[in-house]
Amino acid sequence: MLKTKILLAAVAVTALASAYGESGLKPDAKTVKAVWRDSMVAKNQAGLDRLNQTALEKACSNASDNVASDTEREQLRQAATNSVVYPADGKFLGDWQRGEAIASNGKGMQWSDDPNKPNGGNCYACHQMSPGEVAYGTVGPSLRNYGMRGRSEAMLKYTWAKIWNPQGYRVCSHMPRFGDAGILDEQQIRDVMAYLFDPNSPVNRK
Amino acid sequence: MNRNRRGFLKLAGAAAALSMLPLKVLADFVRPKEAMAATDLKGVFASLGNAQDSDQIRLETPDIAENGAVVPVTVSSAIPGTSKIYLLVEDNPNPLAAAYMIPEGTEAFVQTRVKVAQTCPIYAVVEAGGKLYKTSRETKVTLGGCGG
Amino acid sequence: MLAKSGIAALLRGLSVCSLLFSIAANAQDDPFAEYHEMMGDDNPAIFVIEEGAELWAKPQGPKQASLEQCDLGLGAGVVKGAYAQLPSYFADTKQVMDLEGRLIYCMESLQGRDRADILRKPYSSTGDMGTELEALASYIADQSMGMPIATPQNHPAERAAYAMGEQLFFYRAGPYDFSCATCHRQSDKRIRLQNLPNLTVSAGAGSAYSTWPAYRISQGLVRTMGWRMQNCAKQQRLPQLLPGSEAVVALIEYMSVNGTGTEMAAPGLKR
Amino acid sequence: MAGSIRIRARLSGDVAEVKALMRHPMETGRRKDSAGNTIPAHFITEVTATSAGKTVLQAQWGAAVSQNPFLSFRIKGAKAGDTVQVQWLDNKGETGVGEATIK
Repeated sequence: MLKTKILLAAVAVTALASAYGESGLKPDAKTVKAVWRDSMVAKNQAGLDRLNQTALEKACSNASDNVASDTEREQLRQAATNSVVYPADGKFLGDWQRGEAIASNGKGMQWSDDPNKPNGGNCYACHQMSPGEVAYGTVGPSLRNYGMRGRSEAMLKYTWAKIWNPQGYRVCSHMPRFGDAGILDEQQIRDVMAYLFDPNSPVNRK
Repeated sequence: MNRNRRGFLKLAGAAAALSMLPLKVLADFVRPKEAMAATDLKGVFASLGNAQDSDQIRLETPDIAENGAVVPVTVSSAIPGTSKIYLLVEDNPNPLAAAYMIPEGTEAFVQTRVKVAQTCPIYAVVEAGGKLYKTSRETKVTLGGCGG
Repeated sequence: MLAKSGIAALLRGLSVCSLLFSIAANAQDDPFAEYHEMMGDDNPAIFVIEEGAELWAKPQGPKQASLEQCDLGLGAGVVKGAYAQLPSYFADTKQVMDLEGRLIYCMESLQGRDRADILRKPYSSTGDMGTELEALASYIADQSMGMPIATPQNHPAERAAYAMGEQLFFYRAGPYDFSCATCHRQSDKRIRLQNLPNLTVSAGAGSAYSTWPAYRISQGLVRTMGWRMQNCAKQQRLPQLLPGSEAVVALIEYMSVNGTGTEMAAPGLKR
Repeated sequence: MAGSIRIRARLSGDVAEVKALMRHPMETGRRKDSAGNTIPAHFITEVTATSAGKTVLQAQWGAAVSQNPFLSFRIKGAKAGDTVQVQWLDNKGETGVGEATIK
């Protein structure tokens, strides 16, 4: 299988290069996808179907990091808002200690990860949270003392939706759709919510 | 294609090349030898003997190390007659990582890199005039990269 | 970023006192500045470079030939400066090729070795002591040490590879909706404690590109540019990217052209 | 083994700073390979350095010294042109040796 793929890839290189090379034009999305596909092999849980783009991924694949038209942006935002599944029992908060473990765990869905283990949230890759963790990223905003911003029903719902599908607030957001894409399950999101809101969570420690 | 575990030259083959040096180069100067095998700090000090705190030992380690696999450590001692320097990593499976014998004519200074299993104090223990002195410093071991 | 390091460089030139300031300034940007400072410049990649030089000259494969006649773009057997001018278009394959792809091609054509066999394990796993491709890439990269990145954009296929690389760079896909750009379009950001190079601008692309291959301290291994690409795709939750493939070449083309002019400093020394 | 140790020895005043980098996996015996098998312990246990006919440093190492070990030390009363030899011995009985001239 691997061998066939490599041979095909070698052939594809020449064919595609001549197809778009002389034109001097920006390659279209279909060609770009074909190049990704021909350069990859499915490995463990990461199949080639992962190269299929959602409408949102397609609309946000550009240097401007934005959607071309206001109409499309509004459609995508609405679809994301509609995708959010709130907890049926109205319970937004779980166990902050389990939430901390999820926030610290960067594993999940890579072809090198064990698919039988629960995915992590990898929140620390991008966000500051507990003052005790110095190894935090700065790609996203700091979430230190997040719970001090208030614990109203509206705040809980906002945060839940933000974790479930952040595209409902900012289309082309860089944050994964943790609920919508099935990265974290409902209970895991409750636990991460508790990590953000619980007064005893280190996130809210002075 | 992968040259996993490249073979190192076996002792017999190396003998000719090393004729200038004794093969079993060291007397077991760590006394008692159990210190090397001790599984906690208490065990190491039980073997080496007790050490008193000293501000005459300079121990440099980074405050934060990007991972625990390679932590640079520098030790120098201003204690006259320093003859040995030991490096201990408190939470490692065997805390005593390295022991150095410093002969007359060599500065009481060593620099090396050690594995640190998790955030914990690193100790430098110095032997001078038959007595042991120590100092320690904590190095925070954190994740680098994408956290996966 | 550029401004800061420029000031730091100025200060470095002035006096020992200023040197301390520049270290302090860097320490603010990079929490590991002190750690890296203490690591010094003793890069274990020197052993791998040496192995690569031996492997380059070693007769191998059914044809019992060495790679010494391999054309890396500057003519058969020329290794000096070759890496700083890759990827480039090769008339014999009618393709734009990166170093790793070209090395694999030379193993096939000069030594008569089987491509699938070479690709069975191009990169080391944890605990390995290095692969042939890693050693060769280290040796070739070292032969461009100090030379400015000068990836050509003369042939239409080279320009096409750049255009393709740019589109691949912004292509969002997979369960996490990530593209290369998700992490590498902004300056002064970091993931965990690792600074993220902005590959869309010259300074970021240059500093990143010029330091691969690199000895990865945490892995005790030299990692290549192709491995870096494969691992980024893995972290994007995408399938396994193949060395020397069109996507890898195009992405490397995009990065190296953006980094044009930066002096090569590979193999680097990294976390 | 040729190439298993890289040594640099720089003179500053009458003190030579010696830096040695050794090629060795320094396996702890606690790690597993990708197939889940334990990688056997394999680490340097002893290092000795000599210069101008006498021992200038001896070391006993455990598996906690990092992979591709680095060691630096300083010899007093050194002269340019003197040689420094470093030799290691590991738990499998393998050895490595390297030599440099003080500059």
